[in-house]
This record gives sequence, C-alpha cells and structure tokens, in this order.
Amino acid sequence: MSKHHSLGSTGVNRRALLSGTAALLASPFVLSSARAEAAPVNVGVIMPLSGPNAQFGINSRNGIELVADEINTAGGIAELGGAKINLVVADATSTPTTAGTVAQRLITQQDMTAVLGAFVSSLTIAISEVTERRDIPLLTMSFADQITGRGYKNIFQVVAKASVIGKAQFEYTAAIAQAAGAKIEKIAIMYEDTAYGTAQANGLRAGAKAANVEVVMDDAYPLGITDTTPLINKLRGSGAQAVFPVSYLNDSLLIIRTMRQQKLTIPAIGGAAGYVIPDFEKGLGEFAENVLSIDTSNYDLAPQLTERFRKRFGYFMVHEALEHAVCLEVLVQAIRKAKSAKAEDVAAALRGAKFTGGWINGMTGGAVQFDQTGLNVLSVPLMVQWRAKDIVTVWPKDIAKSAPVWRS
Amino acid sequence: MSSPLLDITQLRASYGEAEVLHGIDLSVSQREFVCIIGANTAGKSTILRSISRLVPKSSGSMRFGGVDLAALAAHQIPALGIAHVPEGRQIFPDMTVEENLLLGAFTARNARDLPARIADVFELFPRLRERYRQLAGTLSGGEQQMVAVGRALMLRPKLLLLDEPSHGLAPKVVEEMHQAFKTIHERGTSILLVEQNVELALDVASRGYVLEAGVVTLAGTAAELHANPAVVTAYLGL
Amino acid sequence: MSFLQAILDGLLIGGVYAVISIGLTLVYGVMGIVNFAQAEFLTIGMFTAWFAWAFLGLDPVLAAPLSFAVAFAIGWVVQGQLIARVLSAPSVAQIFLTVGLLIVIENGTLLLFGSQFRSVTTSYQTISLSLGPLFISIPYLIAFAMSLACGVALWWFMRASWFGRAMRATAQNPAAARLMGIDTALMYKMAFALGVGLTAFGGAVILPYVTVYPGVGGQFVVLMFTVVVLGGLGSVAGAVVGGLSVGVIQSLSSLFFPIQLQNLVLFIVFILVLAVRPQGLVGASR
Amino acid sequence: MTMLDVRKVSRRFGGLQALSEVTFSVNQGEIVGVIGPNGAGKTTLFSTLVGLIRPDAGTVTLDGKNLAGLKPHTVAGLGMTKTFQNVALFGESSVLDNVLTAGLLRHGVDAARSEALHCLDRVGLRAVAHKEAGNLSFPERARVELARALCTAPKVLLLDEVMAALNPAEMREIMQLIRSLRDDGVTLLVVEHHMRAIMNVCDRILVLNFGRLLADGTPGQVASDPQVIEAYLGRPAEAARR
Amino acid sequence: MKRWLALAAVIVAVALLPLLLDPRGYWIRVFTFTLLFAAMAQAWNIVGGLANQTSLGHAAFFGIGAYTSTVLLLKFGISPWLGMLAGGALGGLAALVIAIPTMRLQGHYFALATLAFGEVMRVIANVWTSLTGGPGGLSVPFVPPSLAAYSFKLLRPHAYIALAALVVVTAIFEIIRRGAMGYRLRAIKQNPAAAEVIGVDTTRVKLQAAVISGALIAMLGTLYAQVAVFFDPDTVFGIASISIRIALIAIIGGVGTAAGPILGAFFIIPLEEVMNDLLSSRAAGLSQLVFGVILISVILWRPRGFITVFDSLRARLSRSGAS
Repeated sequence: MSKHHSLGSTGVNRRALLSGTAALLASPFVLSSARAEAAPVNVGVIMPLSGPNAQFGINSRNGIELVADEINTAGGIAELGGAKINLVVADATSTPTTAGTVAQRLITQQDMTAVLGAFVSSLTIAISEVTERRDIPLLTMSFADQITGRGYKNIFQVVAKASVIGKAQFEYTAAIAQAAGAKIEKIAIMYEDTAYGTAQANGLRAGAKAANVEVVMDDAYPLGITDTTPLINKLRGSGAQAVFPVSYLNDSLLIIRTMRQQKLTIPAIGGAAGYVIPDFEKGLGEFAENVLSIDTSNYDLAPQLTERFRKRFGYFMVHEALEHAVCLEVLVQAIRKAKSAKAEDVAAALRGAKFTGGWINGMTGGAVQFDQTGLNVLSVPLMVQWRAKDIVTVWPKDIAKSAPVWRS
Repeated sequence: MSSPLLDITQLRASYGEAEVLHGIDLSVSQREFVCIIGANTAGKSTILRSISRLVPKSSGSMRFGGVDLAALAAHQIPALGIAHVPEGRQIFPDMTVEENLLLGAFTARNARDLPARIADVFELFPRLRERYRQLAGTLSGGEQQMVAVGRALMLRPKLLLLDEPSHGLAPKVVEEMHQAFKTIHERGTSILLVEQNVELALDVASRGYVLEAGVVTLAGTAAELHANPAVVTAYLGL
Repeated sequence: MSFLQAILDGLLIGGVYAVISIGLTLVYGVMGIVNFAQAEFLTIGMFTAWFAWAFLGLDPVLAAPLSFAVAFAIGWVVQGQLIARVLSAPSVAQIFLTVGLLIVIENGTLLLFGSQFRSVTTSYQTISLSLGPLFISIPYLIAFAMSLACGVALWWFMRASWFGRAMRATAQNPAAARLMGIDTALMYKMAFALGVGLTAFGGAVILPYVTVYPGVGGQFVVLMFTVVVLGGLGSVAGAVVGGLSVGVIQSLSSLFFPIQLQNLVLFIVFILVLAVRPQGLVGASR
Repeated sequence: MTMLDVRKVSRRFGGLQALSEVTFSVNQGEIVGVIGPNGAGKTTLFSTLVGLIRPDAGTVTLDGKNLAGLKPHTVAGLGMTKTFQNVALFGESSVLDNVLTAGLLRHGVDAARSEALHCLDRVGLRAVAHKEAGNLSFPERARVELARALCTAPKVLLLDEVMAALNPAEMREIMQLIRSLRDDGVTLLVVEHHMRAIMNVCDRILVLNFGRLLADGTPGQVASDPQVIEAYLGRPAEAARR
Repeated sequence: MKRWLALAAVIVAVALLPLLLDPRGYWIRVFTFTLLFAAMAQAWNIVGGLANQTSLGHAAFFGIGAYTSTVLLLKFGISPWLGMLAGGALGGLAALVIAIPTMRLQGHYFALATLAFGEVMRVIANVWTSLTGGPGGLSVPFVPPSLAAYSFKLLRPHAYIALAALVVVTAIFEIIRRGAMGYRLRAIKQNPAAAEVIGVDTTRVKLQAAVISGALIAMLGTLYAQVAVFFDPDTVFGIASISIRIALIAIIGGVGTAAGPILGAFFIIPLEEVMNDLLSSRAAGLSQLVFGVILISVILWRPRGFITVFDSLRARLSRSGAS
C-alpha cells in the first residue's frame, strides 16, 4: 500500500495520552518478555512513527504488539522451547534513506529473524534494499507493484498489489451497479500524486479500459492539497456517473464535503486510505453513510479476533493493523515450521507454503501463500460500505457480510 | 545660576573598539540654548546619542535633573523630558504626519492635551497643517525636518537635542528652522544643538562648545566664539 | 462561468491564506526574522479549536479567539526566551532557530496529542449558497468573513491604537522608536505574539474544512512563504494581496493545466515576480 | 591632456536635485579639490563618476572612453576608482586581504599580495597588515581604504574625505602621499573638509552647492570668491572677516 | 607545515576507520552518509558561506544529479561515473538558470526563491513519470560488483568514495577560498559596492560560485543514489531532507569555513541516529523533539557555529599564554 493509506485512529484521546505517557516512562523494549529460558526471537518493526505518516505507523505497531503479546502470554513459541518474541521497534521517519539506515542498525545490533514494515511503499522498498543484501525476510503490507516486482528473494507482500486493487475498485463497482440494475458509462478518477495514488489510478484506468467505460476526468492532484474546489468544479462539468477518489483523510473529507456543497450526488467509491478509518465517519457524520471504498482486508472478516484490538486500543482494527498482525502470524507459523529462528531457515519456510488459521482468518483468501516473487497470491481486494459508523464488507458476494446499497 | 539641567563629566564613548569621545565635560542649564560645533566625525552626534543612551559603550557621568542617565535604557529617556531630533531626521516614512507627531508623545499618550500640543506644532510650522494626512516619506526635506522637530516637541520636553537640523536644507528653509528654534527656546525649552553651520549655531545659541576629534577644544559664549579667529580658521583654513 | 467560479473560489480561499500569512509578514516586518515555525502555530490554533469543540462543544469559528490567545501566550514566551537572544546573531542562526522550533512544536504535538487526524462536524459544513450558476461554499465563506474581520481588526489596531503605531514605528526605524520612548523589546514580543496568534486564529477558522494532525502545518508552510514573499516581505497589505493572488493563481491554473501542476504554476509565477520585482508586489523598493 | 571630462551630469533622488548639469574637466596629473557644504552633492558626484549611480543625463569620459552604462568594476578596470566617505572596508578581513582583493584586478593572488604590501608601505600601514580591518581606528581604516584604492593601479583616484579625523601629523603624511601619487602620474580628485589641507595640496578647487558647480579655480581664487564664502559659512564674506 | 601534518594525520585516521567498522554493518552506513552530507554541506558552503547567499534550494541540483545518473544507467546502461559527470553538467546549468533571476535578491528573498525552485524541481520529478518513475521512485539496479560499474555489495568502497568526495570538495572549497575567487566572494559578502569599485565583477563571481556549487552537489547526488539505492522525488528534492538539512549542517558547524560543514555533519547525522536509536521506540515524536531541543540549544549557545568554540579556546589559550 502506500504512502498514504488508511489509518486507524482514534477517538479516545485521554487513553492515547495515557498510553503515550506510559510509553515514555517504559523501557524501549516494552514487549520483551520477562526471563524466558529460550533465546528470544528478535523481530524488527520499522514504522514511520514521526512525520506525516506517523498515524499509520502507530496503527501498524499496535497490531503487531497485540499479536506478539498474545503469543508471549500463551507461552511463546513451543517449537523453540517457549522462545518469546522480542519486538525491536524503530522509527523509519519519512525518509527512505533513513529507513534503510534504521534497518541496517537493527540487523547489525541484534540477530534478526525478520523485519516487519514499513507501511509506506517507498520506506518498504528502501528497507528491502538492506534486508535483501543481508538475507533477512521482510514482511510487508505496503502495496506498490515494485515491491515484489524486482525479483527479490526475501520480501513477502501479504496483500494484493496496487494495480490489482485499483482494477478491483472499478470492477467491483461496475458489478455492484449492474446488480442494482444501473449501468456505468462515464467515470471520473482523482488521486493524490503519490506512489499509492498513481499506482492505484493505473489499475482503475486499466479496469475501465477493459470494460469499455469512458474516463471523462483523470486528474492527479498534489499531496497535501488544501482546497479541492477546483477538482469538484471539474468533476461537476465532466458528466461522470461515478467518481473514484484515491486519497488521504484530509482530502477525502474535503472531496466529499465539497461534492455535497455543490449538490453532486453521484456515488463516490474511495480507494481505501482516508475512506476506511473511523475518522472518515467522524468528519462527515451522516454524509459518510453508504460511501463505498475498496479495501484489502476488513475487521468484520474475523470479528472475534479484531474485537481484541478494539478492546485494547479503543478503535476498530484498521486494515493496516490487521494486515501487519497477519504478517507476524505468518512469520511465527514459518518459525514453528522451520523450528528455527535463523533468518534463512525462516525465509525458506515462508516460500511456497500455505499458511492458515489464527489472524490469517482476517484475510480475504482465508490463507496466505507466497509465489516466487513473494506476493501473496490468495489475497483479493474487497469492497466495504459505511453503515452507521461501521464499515461492512459488501463485495465480493462470497465474503460479503451485507448486500451493497447502490444509489446513483 | 542654579545647578545645571544636564551635567556631563568625563564622557567617553566607543563604537566597537574605536573610542570617539575622549572625556567630554559639558552642561546645559535651565532655559539655556547651547550649541556644539565642529567638523565632521569630530564626535558631535555621539554626544547626543550618548545622552539618549543609543551608544551602548559609554562611561563617565551624565545627570539630568539629578537622574543618572547611564542607569536607564534608551526608551526610558523621553519620559524624563528629553526629546532628541536625530541626525538625518529619522522620521517614520510610511506613516502620516499625524502619526509621526503622535508618536512623539508616546510616553505622554495619556495626556489630555494632545490636540493642544498638535496645535502648538502647527503654530510653529503651519505647513504641517496642510500635510497632516500625508505620508511623511513623501514630504520635501524641509517638511520632513519640520516633522522631526514637531515630533520632538510633542513631548513638551525640558531639553531638546537637535542633531544637524540644517543639513541638506535650502537656505530659505534653514532660515525658517532658525526662527523656529528661537521661538522654541523663548517658550522655555532648553536646547542642545549640534551644528556644522557655525553661523546658524552661533546666531541662535547663547553658549557653545567646539569639538575636535572627540575633545572639546574651545568653549564660551556665542559672542566669544564668534569673535575667535580660531573658529573661522578651523572651518575655512583661511 | 467556470472562469468566474474559479475567481470566486480563489478569492475565498485566498482570504484565508492572507490571514494565516499576515502573522509571518508582521514578524518579519517588525524584527526582520523569517519564522519557519510560523505554520506550527497554525497547528496549535487548530488543536486548540478542536479541543474546544470536542470538550466544550464550541464551534471552531467561535473558538478562534481562544486559539489566538493560546498562540499569543506561547509566542510571547518564545520571543522573550528564544528569539530575543539571537536578534543580533547572523540571520541564518535566526532562521535555523525557528527551524528547531518547528521540529519541537511538530513533535511536541505528536507526543501530546497523538498522530490521528481530527476533524470537526458542524451544521454548515456541507452547505453552499447558489448564486445563479455559482456556488459559494459556506465554510469557505465563513472562514473568509472571519479572516476579513480579523484583518480589519488588525488594520484598526495597527492604525489607531498606540501600541499598533508604536509597533509600526519600531518596524520602520527601531532607533528612532526608542527615541520616542518605545520599548522595542516589548514591541518585538508583542509583534511575535500577535503574529503567531493571527496564524492560530486562521487555523481555527479553517478547521471546519481541514483536518488537524501534528504535521498539518507542513502542508501550509511553503504556501505561506509564497504568499508573503509574493506580496512583499514585511508588508501587511502585501500579505493580503499575496494571499488573494495565490488563491486566484491556484484556482485559475486548474482551468488551464492539470491540477497536479497548480503549485508548479504558482512557484514559477513566484520566481518570475521576484525576478522582475525583487521587493514583491506591494513591498516598497528600498 | 584631459584625463577626465564631465559634461552636464545631472541626477535626481526623489525630490532632491543632487547634481545639476555639472561640467568640468581634469588634466592628467592634476590634483583637484571638491568642496562644498554638507549635502552639496560631492559624494553623489564621485559615485556617479565611478558608475555606482547612473546619471539621469550627461556624459563622463575617462581618458577618451565614454563611461556611459559601464559598471563600477569596468570603470575600475579602465583606471578610475574611489574611496568611500564613511569608509567601506571588508571589516572581517585582514588589512592585507582588503588591499590584496583590489590587486586582483590586475594581478594573480601572489603578485597581488606583494603589490598590496607595497601599497600598505606607501600609506604606512605595513605593521598592521595582519590585523582585522574592522578593529582599526578610524584614521587607520581611512588609510587602508586609500591603500586599497591604490592597489587597483588607478589613473584617476577619487578620495572622499580620507583625512577626516586625522591629526595634523598624519594629515601631512597623507598630503605628502597625494603629491607623490601625482608625481607618479596619477590624477586625483579630493573631497575634503579640512580646508587648510585642501587649499594647500590642490592645484584647483571645484565648489559644489546644492548640486551645482559654484566655482572652479585655484585655491586663491576660490577662497576669495564671495559666493563661496557665503555658501560655506552661511554669511557674507565681509562678515567672515569681522 | 605543522598544520599540514595534522591534516594529513586526520585524513589517514579517518581513512582507517572504515577498516575497523563492520563492512555489512550499521555504523559504516552512518559513517558513509555522514561523509556524504559533509561533502554536500561543503559544496553548499561555496554559495552559502563564501558568497553569503543562504540557498534553501540546493536539493534541486542534488536531485538532478541523482536522477541523471540513475536514469542514464537504467535507460542506456551508462556507468554512474559518466552519469555523474552528466549530472554535474546539468546541475551546474540549472544553478546558472536559477542564479540569473535570483542573483539580485537579498537575504531572505534569495533563500525563499531558491526554496521555491527546489519545490519546482520536486513537482517536475513527480509529474514526469516516464522519465523519473514519478512518485514511485527509482531503484538503482544491483549489478555484479565492480568499480567501473560503481556497484559494490558491501559498504566499505562506498565509504572510501564518500571520503574521497569529501576530500575533493573540501579541497575545491579551500582552493576557492584561498584563491582570487575567495577574496572576491568575501569582498562581495562584506560590501558589494566597495567590491565593485575596486574592480570585482560581482555578477560574474556570484554566477561562478553558484555554478560550481550546483555542479558539485549534483555530482554528490549520484553518490547518494548509488549508496541509498532507492530514492523518490521527496527523498532527493526534499526541503527538509536535503535543502534545509545541508544548510543546517554547514551553519551548525560554522559557515564559510572548511571545517564547519565537517563538524556539522559529524554532529547532526550521528545525533539523528542516536536519537532514533535511543528514543524512537519509546514514544512517537520523542526522538525528533529531543533533536529539536538540542538544535535550539546549540544555536543559542553558538549562533556562529561550533567552529567558534575553537576560536574562543584559542583566544583563551593565547590570553593565558600572554599573562
């Protein structure tokens, strides 16, 4: 996924404040469990914890910590004599070069079994340049196409690629519309000019072209845009029947609000990111109702698991938290299988095998299997829709929890 | 004569490492009109700037009506009743004449007689009445000088420091200024005038100091200095 | 018609750009310092307004004076304790002191308030006026009106109050200002506090349509510089002209170029204006 | 032989006519004084001659070359430079470096250094060559500026109040230097407030008042010109001898 | 003479350091980037220090260098060494193009105009996807290690190349500083009118400085690309990540001196790393916050840079020696 993807978030400020303070006082490795007999398994967690993407990094870290704590509380990894998982967390900042340096540091300072990170595609790519040369497996939910497109052997991408997600964003929409008896002939695409936005827009474009649908507006806009009025003016004049905005929260709120102001009621189908987090509904209230968005996983696929996240952190388990939890789950299963915490053994165990159960139930395919390039071939995107402060999986039909609502 | 209003002894002042005043003794009595004359760079302006505490490095004693000036910061000086018309006028160019005048009374901003003070300035410089709403920076040199002097008068100062007020002005304007200073003095304000124009200075002042290279070389009444050939020589080399 | 709409939109947004930038130009005008941390006070203002909304139920627009006050207080301390110490240092030291301040405020808010994006919901958020074929967004209009009110208040303060006059005098000639009995150090504090307070005020009034998070200042910082330099550093009128110009340039450029290029167009106009008029559109040539 | 020819040079600043149709010429090897009350336009004249200020009208010709539109560094290259009234040294650089920089106009660094030392010798400042220029006394700084101007090897040298704040002995040295420069073939224009000095050293005197050339003649002629005395002292000539 | 010996000793000591560091490790990477940033700040120092023009847009030239060599390598298989020369030429040209309109700008106007130019380049890199890969960034392909191809599996050769770059850029800086151009630039910095009057062509000298500085930093962009292996427009054209950071390094160290940027880099870069290491896992934002506080303290303590510590030390020594 990429630079700006979704974020979890929110609400309980006092709790966030408290946990922040607690974290300040605690030691760096809060999670390293007490006196385990077996040597702990070191897992690097490199996330943007400061700068513009801090939100996603923190959500991701939360997901990983939840899983690690549960495993450690349950006695660690039995196959390794009850070895505990020792998360080594570090800030990737927002600069790829720094992320690479941080990766190098973690690997040098301790024997790392694997590295998880780093949400933002460019950071993940920079880290992979280090982990690849040191033969350390890197598990990620970033979804730029390049991640598994370079022929690297030690990278594992648990979600579908951006171009696939973009294509699904269009195709699912067309299918939903058709099911409701509507036909889409003209669409508009607007996306932020980041790796995430551009890659997903490519997928959207490809999907529309394959379906012979006319793209009447196709505009990138600068990241951090503070005024979307020109975009909506253009959209209004374009005659599109549906709009596919691929954007961050700030932009998503601006786009939807400005559409409402200009009485534009055509359906907006979000590109994940800003459209699938609690703050989207908080910002829009009733206007969020029935907004559709593509996503890579959703907490309602495994409610019994994701409720644990909501309990601990106070907000629903946003997809990057869930997918990072899956990364750790898959990693632990591979360690159990290899009966070794050595990086190369674990990498070998990751390749080709099919992983199921536990947190993996939260993935669309219900299983994870990496191909030659390290891409999880079983992951498919899904469509969610806002219903009364929750996002509900509505497509594809086989995993949908509720039928989609289409109003054109 | 009673004790002087302004009493300076052994004033030394430096810019950076270079000392420009080497121990000046100078005084101005109540209602007196005193001038300092001397060539460029003799240190005349520095004396005035020291009194106004604009020269950070100075030593010696400066007492004004019993108050030690050296203990004060620059912005505390006007409240004592010292108004300084600096060299080169230093008006606020992007403000109107009105605002410039009002700022002169900044430390007296709660006084109720501001309109009367402005009226006094107009009486002295009628031309400012016409220019009242105009930006000071757009005025002619002479008018700007009127603003600078008028601004200082808004304080109703006990002591008025004038630094080269005739610099760069046409003879007619210089003559007007000349008259204005006399009037100001007659109304009861003490004046310390720094002037390069010997004739103007010695005509209006009652007493004077001749400064050369940071040292007072001559002092006396205006008439004495006027008659002293050394003063003429110092200027023309005749 | 789309041309008229673009101009209208540009003016509305430009008014807001102006008010958040006036503070920057005020600080520069009075003490000659370019405050890189200025946009962080936008963040502070937005957070203040958000908390006032979340816990006191105050509409952000009504919370704007509170944002102003909070930033004013912080600015007062920052000027007195930090900036005042480098007033006579090389200008690069001043710039980088404010860069340090930027880092501290951004990460301080991250530490205190967390990284999530917060936005408010108000009744008028999704409403617009129709004026024939033209749309006028209500939150934009309110922000514009508040900015206008704030600008007028500042104008009045600078013109008609003793402290405003004293501050302008300090800006034009600090030595002469001291001769008038003006405590210039106090004026510097006042100018800085007022400057950051105005930016914070602007932050509060845009909250109805912008989300707040610790990095939000970063979205505006380059824009703010463009506004004040285009108008003329140090000129309050320049910031208004600059703000409106930036708003209109951005809005109009999207009619002719891809929206992605709106900042490119803006910066090229900016560099060209400087090349022709180094003092900016309104700045006096000195 | 005419070295410098100035024809009807005028320049306005806002409301102030700083120079108005100033016309004169200077022969090679002459020492010409320029006097006048403060604000008469002397410094503006010098700045206009070297190209720091563009005249609104009129021409300046140096050794047969029209200087219209030329920048100061080109004028310096053609052989005319000036000193600054309030001394414009490179204050954070050493005395030697100040002078050396000027030498670079005609030499490489090493040659410029020895040339600079030579110039410092001439003004008697060799001893302070390695001091920071900003830390010198005012009279010393004025002499550094003189050395710096000399180091450009000028044909015409414009000196703006180099004797300000000098004591009589120092003044005599500078006058000596001015004469020796003339003997080397340098043409000099000198703005000075020390009348005795200027009357003594100059072959000819130009008097400016309110931007106009009031008089042009030998020191004797000028000193007895009633107009000059009135302009200067602000009183009629008879009164001056009262 | 003694100074030269001391200098040689320092260079040799620094040259030995990479041999002591784990060639696959973390510290050699930090060391390499520290050297690179020192060299970048040194190149900036030619304009920012000698000519006193505080450029906040040097990322523009830096990014041009990184993209030129990488694009030439990816599209035509041209060795990064040649790409570096091409990048240097383009960087110098870009510096000339931006210097012409901005040269007469003073102080803050210059700083902000250059900042805008950096942004222009970033937007162009983002938009011109066919050439630059757009926001997705570019990866330098991994080819079999060889000096000619400028590709190494380990970091040690990179460290030596960065060291050599620092030595070369510092040497160029010193040659300029001590030579005619240095004198002229100092003259312009302190009093442009006086400089003109004694024959300094201020326009030309400023342009020369801008072009040399821009070309050098573009060439360093190639080195950076080769070490970092992956970059995107924000990385190499970034205001905070490049433009401001290199100016900061030079200023913290002591602007206008050869030692300043080196001191600054060896303070700032490792400090960022140590902060990240010690604090980043404790609370989000803490490490950056502490970094900011340290930065402010240093500027308040030494507004003219670390180098002044040595000056005052020397002054104290000579004073005690005299008494």
